[in-house]
Amino acid sequence: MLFAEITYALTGIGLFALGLRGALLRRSLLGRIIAINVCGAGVFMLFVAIAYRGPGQAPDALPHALVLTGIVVAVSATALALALGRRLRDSDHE
Amino acid sequence: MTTTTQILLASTTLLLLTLGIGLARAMIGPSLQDRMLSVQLLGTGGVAVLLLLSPLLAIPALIDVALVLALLAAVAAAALTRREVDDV
Amino acid sequence: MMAVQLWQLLDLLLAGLTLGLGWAAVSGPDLRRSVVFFIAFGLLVAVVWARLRAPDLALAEAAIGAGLSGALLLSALRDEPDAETSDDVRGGPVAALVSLAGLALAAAFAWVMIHTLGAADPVRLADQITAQLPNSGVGNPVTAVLLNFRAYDTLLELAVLLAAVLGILALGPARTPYRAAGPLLDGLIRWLVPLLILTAGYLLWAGAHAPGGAFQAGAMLAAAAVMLRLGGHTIAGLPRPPMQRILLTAGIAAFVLVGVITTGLGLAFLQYPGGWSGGLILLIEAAATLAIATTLALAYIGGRPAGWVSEGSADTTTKIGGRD
Amino acid sequence: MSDLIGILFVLSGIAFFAAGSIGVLRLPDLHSRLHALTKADNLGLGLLCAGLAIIDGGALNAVKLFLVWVLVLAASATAAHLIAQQALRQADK
Repeated sequence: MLFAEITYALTGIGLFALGLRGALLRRSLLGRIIAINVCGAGVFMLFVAIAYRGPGQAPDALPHALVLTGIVVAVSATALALALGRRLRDSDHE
Repeated sequence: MTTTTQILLASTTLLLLTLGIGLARAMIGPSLQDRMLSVQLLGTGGVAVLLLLSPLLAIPALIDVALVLALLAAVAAAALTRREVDDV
Repeated sequence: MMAVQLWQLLDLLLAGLTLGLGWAAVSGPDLRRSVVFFIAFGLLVAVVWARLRAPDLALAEAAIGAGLSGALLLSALRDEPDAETSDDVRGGPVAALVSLAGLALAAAFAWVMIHTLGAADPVRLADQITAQLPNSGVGNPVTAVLLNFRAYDTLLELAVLLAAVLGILALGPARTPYRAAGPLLDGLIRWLVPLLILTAGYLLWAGAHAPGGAFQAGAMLAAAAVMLRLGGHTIAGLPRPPMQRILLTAGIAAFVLVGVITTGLGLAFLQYPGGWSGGLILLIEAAATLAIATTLALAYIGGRPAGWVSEGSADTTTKIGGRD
Repeated sequence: MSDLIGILFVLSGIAFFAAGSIGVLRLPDLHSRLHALTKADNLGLGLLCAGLAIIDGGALNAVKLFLVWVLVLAASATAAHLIAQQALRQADK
């Protein structure tokens, strides 16, 4: 096990837990969306940490490809969630 | 590892420490603009860290990443300072 | 050895800063503060990807995590009536309980992870990727996975993006546009937008042999769209709606077209004929870049731009849940 | 020898970054903090880029490093102006 692998994998887990806590405890939709994004970044970090194989070694490209698509999907899902939230508020005000 | 690389590595670590100090301003605030300028510092600092990591990790493409980060930090700054509908 | 300890110190610092910014982004109460910290968090995560030898991800994160997501949240924040004063975080015993449960969950995950990683050398697909890379038509392993080995997944991922943007378009009209830019911002837009487009082209071309590719290039084009919209351009530089529809589906169309042709040639779906891989991948990537850029730009606008309204759309039936 | 010169450049760049960060943290008001940020950081990055270009020795990378610096210089000058402008606008309200 590599020091960097463990450090960033633990950071990823920490971010996941932080994001989860925020998503559960925040009241506003926007705050929750930010929290879920932090949560997702934690998962991505765990993946990339496990793909890391040490200095001078090419890392595992498969988790990188997964995370790359994940980043793009996450931003699209964020945009969809924000659009849903706006729609909900508009119908509340009517 | 050559002495040059070691010094570059130490510089990168020092730079991260410096950025941590700058981020304290983001935590303190008090105004939103104070936080923004702290993020601006992190943007420039992030570019610098990427440039230093490029020779350290022997990944030339990290210079491209630094270029992209510099461009997007400008986009973020424009978005940050332009929130309100009546902004001029 | 001195260098090893320095690397460890660097890793601890970078990890600590990332956790600190993540914590600041999720803890309230001020939403604007959270968004600013989230942007800073994205910047730092891009540096982490670089540190972990993932330049492809660092490029995408620099464009999306630090740029697009932040701009998106900021433009949503404009609609938020009382972003500054909202008492946004629950406290009391429930909060303590949730925090404890989160801590326990993290500890359990950490325990499982350390035991799994320590157990044995895992079977890695990386060796197969390295072995097959010369046959893939490209030199960048991440591009090879996305556009060749697992092209099927990427096709379906483009379908997911299309579904998301269709949802956004169905939910309502675009957000209020920004006013025309002042001279300062206008000056920035004048040189930044052409550079963003130029970089997008470079990343698309470079993606075959170096870090880059359709996702990064698409995100850069979308960033150009964001800049134009911030400067007062209502539809963010996008073409007319009929063309938008074509662009949105361009990636999937290129994938399916190539897939159908390869099937017609007696090969498997998306099994590129020998020698053609590089060219076909570039063709699909170019189409995917335009599709991803249009998707992200429309996602940023947050709804239907003018010209999308058609009969029976949600504009004429504003209340889905009936009268009140 | 060229490595030594490069290292000197890099280290002085880091010193400017440190000065900028401390300025951002310690100076009393927003506008002087902005001043500290733009001056120190851009000079810091410039010295760092110059140092790295000397150590690297390649012409292409030198051009790229210079480009990165010019970009950050232009972008952060505008950003600092925008931040200051926004602060003034909010003070007027």
